[in-house]
Amino acid sequence: MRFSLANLIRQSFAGHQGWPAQWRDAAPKPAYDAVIVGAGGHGLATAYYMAAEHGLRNIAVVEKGWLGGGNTGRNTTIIRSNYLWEESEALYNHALTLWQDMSQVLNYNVMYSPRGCMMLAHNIHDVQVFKRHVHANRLAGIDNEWLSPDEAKAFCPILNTSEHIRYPILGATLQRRGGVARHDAVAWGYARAASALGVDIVQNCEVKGITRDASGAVSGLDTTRGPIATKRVGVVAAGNTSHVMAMAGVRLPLESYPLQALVSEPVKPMMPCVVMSNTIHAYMSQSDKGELVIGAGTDAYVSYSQTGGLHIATHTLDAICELFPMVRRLRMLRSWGGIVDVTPDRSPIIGKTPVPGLFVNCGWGTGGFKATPGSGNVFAHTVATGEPHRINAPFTLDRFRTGRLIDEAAAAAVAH
Amino acid sequence: MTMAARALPPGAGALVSVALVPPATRLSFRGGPDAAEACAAAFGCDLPRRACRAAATEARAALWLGPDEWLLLAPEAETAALVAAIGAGLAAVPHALVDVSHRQVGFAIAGTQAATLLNTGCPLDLDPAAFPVGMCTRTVLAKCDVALWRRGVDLFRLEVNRSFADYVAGYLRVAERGLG
Amino acid sequence: MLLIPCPFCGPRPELEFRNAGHAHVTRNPAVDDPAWAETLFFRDNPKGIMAERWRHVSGCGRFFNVLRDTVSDAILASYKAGEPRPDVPLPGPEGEAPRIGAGDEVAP
Amino acid sequence: MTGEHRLARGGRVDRARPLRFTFDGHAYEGCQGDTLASALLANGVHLVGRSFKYHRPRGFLAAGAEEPNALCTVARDRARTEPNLRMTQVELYEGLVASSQNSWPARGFDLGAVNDLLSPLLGAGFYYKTFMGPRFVKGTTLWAKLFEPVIRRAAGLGVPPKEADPDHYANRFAHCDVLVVGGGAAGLAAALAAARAGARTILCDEGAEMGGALLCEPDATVDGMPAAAWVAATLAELARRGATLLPRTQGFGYYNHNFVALAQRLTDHLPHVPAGAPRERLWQVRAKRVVLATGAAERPLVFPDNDRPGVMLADAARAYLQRYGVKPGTQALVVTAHDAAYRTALALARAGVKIARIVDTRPRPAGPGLEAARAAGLPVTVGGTVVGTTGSLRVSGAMVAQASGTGATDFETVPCDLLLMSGGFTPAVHLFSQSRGKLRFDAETQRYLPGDPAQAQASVGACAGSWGLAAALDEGSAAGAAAAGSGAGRSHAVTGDHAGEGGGILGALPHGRDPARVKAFVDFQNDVTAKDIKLAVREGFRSIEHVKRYTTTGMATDQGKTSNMNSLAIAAGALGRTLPEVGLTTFRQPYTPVTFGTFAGAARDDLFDPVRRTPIHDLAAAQGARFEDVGQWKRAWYFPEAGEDLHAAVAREVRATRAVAGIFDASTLGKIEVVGPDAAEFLNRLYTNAWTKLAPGRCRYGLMLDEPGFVMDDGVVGRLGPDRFHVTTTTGGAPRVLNHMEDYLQTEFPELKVWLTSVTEQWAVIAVQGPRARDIVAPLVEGIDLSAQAFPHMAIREGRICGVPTRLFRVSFTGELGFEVNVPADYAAAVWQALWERTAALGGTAYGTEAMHVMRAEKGYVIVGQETDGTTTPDDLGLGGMVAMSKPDFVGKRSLARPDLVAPGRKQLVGLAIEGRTVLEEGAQITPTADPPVGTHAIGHVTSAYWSPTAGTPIALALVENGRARTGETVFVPMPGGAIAARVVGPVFHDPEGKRLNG
Ligand SMILES: Cc1cc2nc3c(=O)[nH]c(=O)nc-3n(C[C@H](O)[C@H](O)[C@H](O)COP(=O)(O)OP(=O)(O)OC[C@H]3O[C@@H](n4cnc5c(N)ncnc54)[C@H](O)[C@@H]3O)c2cc1C
Ligand SMILES: NC(=O)c1ccc[n+]([C@@H]2O[C@H](COP(=O)([O-])OP(=O)(O)OC[C@H]3O[C@@H](n4cnc5c(N)ncnc54)[C@H](O)[C@@H]3O)[C@@H](O)[C@H]2O)c1
Ligand SMILES: Cc1cc2nc3c(=O)[nH]c(=O)nc-3n(C[C@H](O)[C@H](O)[C@H](O)COP(=O)(O)O)c2cc1C
Ligand SMILES: [Zn+2]
Repeated sequence: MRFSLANLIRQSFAGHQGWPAQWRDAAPKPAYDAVIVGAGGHGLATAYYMAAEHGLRNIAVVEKGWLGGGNTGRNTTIIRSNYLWEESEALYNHALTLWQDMSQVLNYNVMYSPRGCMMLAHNIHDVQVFKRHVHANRLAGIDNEWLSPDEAKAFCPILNTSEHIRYPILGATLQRRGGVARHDAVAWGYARAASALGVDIVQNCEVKGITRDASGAVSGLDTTRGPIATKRVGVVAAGNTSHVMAMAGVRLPLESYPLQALVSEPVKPMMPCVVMSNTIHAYMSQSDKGELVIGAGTDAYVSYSQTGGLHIATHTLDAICELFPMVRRLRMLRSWGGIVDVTPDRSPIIGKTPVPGLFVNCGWGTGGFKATPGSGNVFAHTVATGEPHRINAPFTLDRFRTGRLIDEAAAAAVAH
Repeated sequence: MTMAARALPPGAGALVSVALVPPATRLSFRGGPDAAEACAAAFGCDLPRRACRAAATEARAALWLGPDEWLLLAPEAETAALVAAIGAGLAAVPHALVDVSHRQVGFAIAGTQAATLLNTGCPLDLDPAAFPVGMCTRTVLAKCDVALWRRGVDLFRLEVNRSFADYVAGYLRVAERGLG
Repeated sequence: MLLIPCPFCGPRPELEFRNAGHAHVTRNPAVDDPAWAETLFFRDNPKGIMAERWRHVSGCGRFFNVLRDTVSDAILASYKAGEPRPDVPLPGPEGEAPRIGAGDEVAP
Repeated sequence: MTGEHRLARGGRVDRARPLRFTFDGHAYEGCQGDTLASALLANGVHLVGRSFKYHRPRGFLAAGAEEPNALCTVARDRARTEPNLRMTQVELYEGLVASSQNSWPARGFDLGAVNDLLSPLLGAGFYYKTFMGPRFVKGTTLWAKLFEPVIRRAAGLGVPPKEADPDHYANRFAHCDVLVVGGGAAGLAAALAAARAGARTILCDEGAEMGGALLCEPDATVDGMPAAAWVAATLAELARRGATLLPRTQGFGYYNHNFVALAQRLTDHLPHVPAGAPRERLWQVRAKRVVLATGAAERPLVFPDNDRPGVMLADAARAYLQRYGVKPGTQALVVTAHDAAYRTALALARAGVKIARIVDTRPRPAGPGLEAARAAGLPVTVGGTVVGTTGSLRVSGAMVAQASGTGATDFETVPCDLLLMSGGFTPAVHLFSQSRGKLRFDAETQRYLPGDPAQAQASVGACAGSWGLAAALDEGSAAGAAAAGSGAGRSHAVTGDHAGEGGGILGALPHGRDPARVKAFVDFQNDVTAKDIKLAVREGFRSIEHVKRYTTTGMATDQGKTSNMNSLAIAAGALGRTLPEVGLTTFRQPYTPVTFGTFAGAARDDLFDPVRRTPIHDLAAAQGARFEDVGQWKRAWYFPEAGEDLHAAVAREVRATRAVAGIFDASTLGKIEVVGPDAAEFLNRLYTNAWTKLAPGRCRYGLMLDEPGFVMDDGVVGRLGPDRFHVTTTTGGAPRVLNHMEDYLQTEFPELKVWLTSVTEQWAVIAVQGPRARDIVAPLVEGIDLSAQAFPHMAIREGRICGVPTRLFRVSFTGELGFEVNVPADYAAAVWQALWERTAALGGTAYGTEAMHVMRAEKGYVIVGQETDGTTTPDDLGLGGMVAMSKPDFVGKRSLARPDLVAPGRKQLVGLAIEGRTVLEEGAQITPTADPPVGTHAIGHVTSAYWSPTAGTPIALALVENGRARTGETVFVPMPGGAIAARVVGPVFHDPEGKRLNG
C-alpha cells in the first residue's frame, strides 16, 4: 500500500489494521544472483538501485542483526557535499542530488531537511582552508558560500559570535542544501522499496565465511542461516569490513574506531541549522523532535565496543557550551557509540577487489551517512556491471599502493 | 607567563594556598644508568632509579620523570656551575644535559585541601598511600601537562611550561571556589 | 576512560596517554610498492586481542605496547617497545586482566 | 498548613518551615523537605502538564527519578531557566518559581488537545507515511518549508533558556576501594561494611536524603532501631570512618575499567545561591570495586486511559504519604499484580483515605498483605482488571471488570479520585548493564537480573532482584565486606521485612474493548500506546530495537524506566515470542539526564583552552599589537599605528623592515635540543637533508616528511657542537614533530644514543631583520664577531646579548640580512625592549605575523600548512634539491618512489603575477581558460596571495599542475565576478639572487 495522506486517513478509520509489513521478513534462499552483506543504509540502497536501475531481482541483503542497526542507525545525520577534492565533490554531490527527492522516489518520508550546514572558522588557517573549499565548490557547481560572523549569527542566532571568546568565530561556510534527515527512515525506506522490487532482506543472518571456487572467484557465503550460493558479493559492512573481507583473504587499509554521539532532552526549536566546528571539535543540530544532536571526533583507539570514554563527551560538550553558552543548563539524555571504519586518507574504498566477484564499499569513517544514496547508486552499478561507475572509479584500493590518495583530512581536517 | 600568574594572591586560603616558587636552576638530564650515577656524583644529589620518585638534599633535587630522564633542581645562581660540573664529570659517558631553567614555572600548593584542589583537574590518586611524599610524575591538570611532586603530606610542587602558567593560575583560582 | 598500565609508571588514566596504533609493524623500506603499502597502511584491525602502541605522553614519555581486547577493552598486558608480544591467558573472571609489567620498577 | 492534603503528622517534612512557591503563577505553600511534586499534591494539584504528542492532561505517575509525566520548567531568572525537570525530584525552596510545559494557553485548557481528537491519524510513525507533498511538487520543498516547521514547533517539550548560563560547574577526580551507588538499605549496609573493614569508601545516592525505600518505612526496624534512626546512625558512623557521603548525587555512567561518573547537585535546592558556588559537580571515580544498590522501580499497568491525572504508581502514593505526609487522594482504587500494593492500601486507609476497591489482577493471590486487607475490611476484587477510567483533568472513576482470557466481563464503574497501580518491580540494572554485564532473564519472576559481572562489581538488594529488608541489608553487608577484602558481612535483625512479597505482570491488562478505539499508554511521555507497538510489529518491525525506534517507546527523557518492560512484553506477545527471544534495548549513559555544564566543568572562557602567550606578549600589547590565534598561542599579528588597518600597517611594517629593519617575536617557534653522539645520524634519518657534514656553528634549512612521503614540517637546524643540535619547527607543528621524533627514536632507532628535549619555552626568539639588523644587534652583543665573514648567513653562535646568554642565529625568513636572537625566556622582555629602542631609533619597526607572511612570500619561502596540505612532496615545492636521495634511508624516502609521487603532472609551486591591483583570494582555483563551465577540472589553486609593498603589485604563490613547465603561460582564477588572468612566474618575487641576505 502506498504511503499517502489519503491512505493514512483511510487506515485511521480501520484502526490501521490494513498496513502491510514494510518489508518481507525473508528467509535466505539457497542461491542468488548477487548478495549484499550488510543492511545499513549503503547496503540497502545498493540493493534497491541494483533492482530499480539494473533489473536484478534475484538478490539479497544479509544482515547480522537488524537492518539499519549499524552506523546508519546511530549517526548524527549531517548531510552536505562541500568537499574539497574533485573526486569527493562528484561523489557526495551525486548523493546530495539523490537526497532531494528521495522521499518521493522511495514513497517514504525520510525527512530530508536542507536547513543549511555551517562550518565555523576560528583562525586564519581555517579561513584559508574553507575559502579554498568555497572556490573549489563553486567551480564544481556545488553551493557553498562564505559568511561573515554577523551573517553567521543572522543565520544561526544562538551562535556565540562575541570577539571575546577563547576562539572567536572569524567566519563560516554555509551550504544551504546541507542539512539533516531522519536516519532510521532512510534505512527503512530503502528496505521497503527494495523489498517491493523483490529483494530479499535477510536479518539475523551473519556472514561467517566467503567461499571461493577453484579459480579463486567467489562462489558463495556461509551464514548463520546456512550457506548461500552466489557469484557476486558486495560487502558493505562498515566497522566490521576488515573481518568480512578477511574471510576471502583480502586485507584492507582500515581501522575501526568508536565514534560517540549524544542527544539532549528535547526542547522547543532553538537551532535552525547544522553547525560544525572542526577547530574546537564539536557539531550540533536539532532534530525535529527537539533534541540537540551532538557529536565530535572518534575515540583514539581501535575498539569494537560501541561505547567510549567519558572524556570524549566532556570535551565535546565544553566546546558546545562555548559556542552556544545557553545550552549549559540543558541536559544530556543519551549517549552512544558506533564503530566506524577509517581509511588512511579518510575517503571510502568503493570497487573491485583482488577476488573476482567480490566487491567492497567501505571506509566511510565518520561521514558516510550523507553519501548513502550516492554510494548505493554507484556501488549498485559496480556490482551489477562488474565495473566501477565513473564516480567511484577513483576510489580504488590501489590508490594506497600508488599514493594517489584522496585526502580530505589532510587538506582540511574536516569531518562529517 | 604574564600578569595573571604573577598576580596570584599569596597564600590566600587557610585550607589551601597557591604560590609561585622563586626562579631556579632546572636541568633536564637524560642518559642511561651509568650516566645517572656519574651525574649524581657531580650534582651532589641522588638521581632516583625508582620510577616516579624524587630525591632531595637541602638545596638540590632530582625528579625521576622517565626511565632515562630526570629533572634536576637547584638554586637559580648555580646553573652555569652545575652545567660545567656535570659536563666535566660525564665527558666520556653519553648523556644529554639541557638547561631548561626558564622553560618552566613552579607553583607551591599547600594546605590540607591541596590534594583535593589538584584533584579537581588531575586524574591521579593523590591519597598519601597511593602518592606518598617524595613521589613525582608528569601528569595532567585539566587541559595542561604538568609535573607534580609531593614534598609533604599537604605540600605539592607543580612545574608547568611557562606559557601555561596563566592557565594553571586561573584554573586553580576557579577550582578553589568549587572546593567545599 | 581506560586505566593503562605503563610498564614504567604503573596503571595510569587514559588521559595521560596517546594511542599510536598497531604494534609490531615492521618498517622495511627495501620492498616493492605493494609490500610498502602494506607497511604504511594495511592493518589487522583485530576484533579481539590486539597489540597496540601507546605513548605515556603526559607521563614518562615512553612508547610501549599493550595487549587489549578490542571487544571488551580489557587490557591483558603491557610491555616495553622492542619486546616480543607476550603470550597471555584470556581475561580472568569478572574481566579482570592479569597485569604484566604494571610499573613501579627500577629504571633500566 | 502547607496544603489541605497534608497530614497533621508523619513523614520527613518540616511543617515548622513552610515554604512559598508558585506554579504556573499560582502561589502555594509547601514545607522544607518537600519536592515540588509532594507540595503540589499537598495542595491538591494533580494536573501538572500535557503529554508530548496528544496533549493529554497528565499528573504525577511516580515519586522519583522514573517520573515520565510531571515535567516543569524552573526559572530563577532569565538565564537560570531550566526546562524538563522532573517535579518529583525538584526540591522545594522558598520562592521557587515553576511552570508547566507543553500547553497553551493553559494546562487546564490547552488548544493542542485537538491532537487527541486527531490521534487516530497520529499513530506510530505516521510522519513517515505522509507530508511528502503531492507528486507534482518535486523534491523536499513542501516538507522543509511547510510541514517540518509545524512539526518542530509542536514537538520539543520545554522552552530552552535564551541567555548564557552564568553558573559554575566543578569537577573532582576521586579514587576509592569501594564505590557504593545507591544509599538504600542495601547500599548503606554495603558502605558500612566496607568502611568498617578500613576500605576507602564513597557512597552516593541521587536523593536529597540517603535511605532509599527506608525513608518510606516508618514501621520497620533495623537492629532494634526504627529504620530512620538506623539510617541516621549508619550515616554518622560512615562519616566518622571517613567515608565520602554524597547525597543528591546520581551515578550516571559506568565506563571501562571501573570508572564511574557521578553528577552531584550542589545548589539547586537552595533559595539563595552563594556567589561563585558551583551548581553541580562531576565526580569521576576510579573504584577498585563497585557495589550497585540502585533498587527497583515500580511498573505501571497498561489499560485504557491509564494516564489521567490521579492515576499513580502505588509505591509513589506510599512515598507521598509516608515520606512527605501527603494524602494523594481521598478515595483510592488500587489495581495491582504485586503484593506490595496491599501495604500501600492499608497505609492509605489508616491515614483516612477511603479505599474504594483493591483490584488484584491475579487469579489466585495470597499472602499476608491480602489477608490484612481483608481483615481491615477493604474491598478486594480478585482476578480483576481495569478497562478504562473516567474524568478529564482528574480521574473520577475506574471501570473495573473481571478478566477473562484476553477480554473482560462484569463491567462496573467505581468512583475514585486516585487510581493506584502496581505491575511489580523492575530492578534498576542500568549501571550494571552499562558496565557491560550481561543481564539474565529470570523466567520465574519474569525479570531481567544482573548476570555475571563484567568488571569488579557486585549488585545487591532490590536491583539484584532480592526483596525484603533483611535480604537487602545482609546482601549489602556481605558485598561491602567482600569488596573491602574482609570476608563475610553480618546479618541484621529487622522487623517490617515483607520478604515474602512478590508478583507482577508484564504487558497490557485485558480489557475487551475495541483496541482501535482505546489508548492504553505504555510510554507516558512519548504517548506510545499498546496499539502503537502492535502496529509496529504488524508493519514488520520485528526487532525490539525497531519497535523502539518506530514507536519511540523508551526514548523519552525517562528512557523507558517505567515503560520498557511493558512494551517489551507487548511486542513479544504480538510477535508470538518469549521475552528473552525478543531481547532488550541497550542501557546507555546517563542514568537520568545530566546538565551539559556538569560535563564542561571549569572549561569556559579563558579556561576553555589554555591561552599561551610569549614572554614578549605584554610588551607587544603595549605597543598596540593585534593578536591572532595560532593553535593555543596568541601571536602578534600586526602593530597598527593610529588610523591604520591591517593592510596599511602591514605595508608600513614591510617597507620599514626592508628599508631599515624590523623586529619580530618568533618565540612560538618549536625548538628541540637534539643531543648525543648519534645526534647527526638521527637527524639524517628524520630529515630529507644530510647532516653529517654540517659544521658546528652552521645552520641548515631542514625538511621533514611523514612516512607516506609528504612534507610534514620544516625549520632551521643549527649545529652547536659535534653532538648538539638546536632544531626549530613550525609553531603549530612543534608537539607533533617532537612526538614523531620520539616515536622513531624509541621504536625504530633505539640503538641511537641521542636524546630530545623540548626547549620551545626555554628560549624566546626575537628576529631582527633588515639592512640595519647588524647595526641594531651589534652593540648589544658580547663575544660574537658579527662580521659577514666571521658570521655568515646560516650560522649560529653562542654568546651574550644585553648581558644575558644568547644563541644567535644568522638566518632570514624575510630575504633581508637577519638575526634571530634566542634568549632564556625570563630575559626576553628586557632584550626585546633594548632591541626595540635601537630599532625605533633607526626608523625601523616591530612587525607581526602578517608582515612576516608577506615578506616570506615575496621571497617564495613556503609555509608548511599553507603551501602544503598533506599531499605535497618536496619536489612539488621545488625543494627536490633538499632531498638527499643518496642517504640509505630517511623517513618518507621509500614513499617518494611510489608511482603517483613520481608521476608526471603533479602540482608544483609557482608564482603568479597579476596585472592590476587585485589581490587574489587564497584558496581560489586555477583553470586554463577564462570562463570555465561548471565541472571544469582545476589545474591548481592559490596558496598564498598578498599585496606586495615591495613589488608594488599583488603577488601570489600557487600549486599548479606541471607548474614549472608553464612558466610564462597565462592561467585564470575564476571568481564570482569573472576570471582574473595571471601569468605563471617563478615563486621568488624579491631579490632572487639572495644578495640582501648575505649583506
Ligand atoms: C556517532 C556517529 C555519528 C555519525 N555522524 C555522521 C554524520 O553526521 N554524517 C554522516 O554523513 N555520517 C555520519 N556518520 C557515519 C555514518 O553513520 C556511516 O558512514 C554510514 O552510516 C555507514 O553506512 P553503512 O551502511 O555503510 O554502514 P552500517 O549502517 O554500519 O551498516 C553496516 C551493516 O553491516 C552489518 N554487518 C557487519 N558485518 C556483517 C556480517 N558479517 N554479516 C552480515 N552483516 C554484517 C552490520 O550489522 C550493519 O548493519 C556517523 C557515524 C557515527 C557512528
Ligand atoms: N517500594 C517498595 O516497597 C520497595 C521497592 C524496592 C525495594 N524495597 C525494599 O527496599 C529494600 C531494598 O533496598 P535497596 O537498597 O535495594 O533499594 P532502595 O530502593 O531502598 O534504594 C535504592 C537507592 O538507590 C538510589 N539510586 C538508584 N539509582 C541510582 C543512581 N544511578 N545513582 C545514585 N543513586 C541511585 C535511589 O535513590 C535509592 O535511594 C528492601 O527492603 C525492599 O523490600 C521496597
Ligand atoms: C539523530 C538521532 C536522534 C536520537 N534521538 C534520541 C532520542 O530522542 N531519545 C533516545 O532515547 N535516543 C535517541 N537516539 C539514540 C538511540 O536511542 C540509540 O542510542 C542509537 O540509535 C544507538 O543505539 P544503541 O544505543 O541501541 O546502541 C537518537 C539517535 C540518533 C542517531
Ligand atoms: Zn609511564
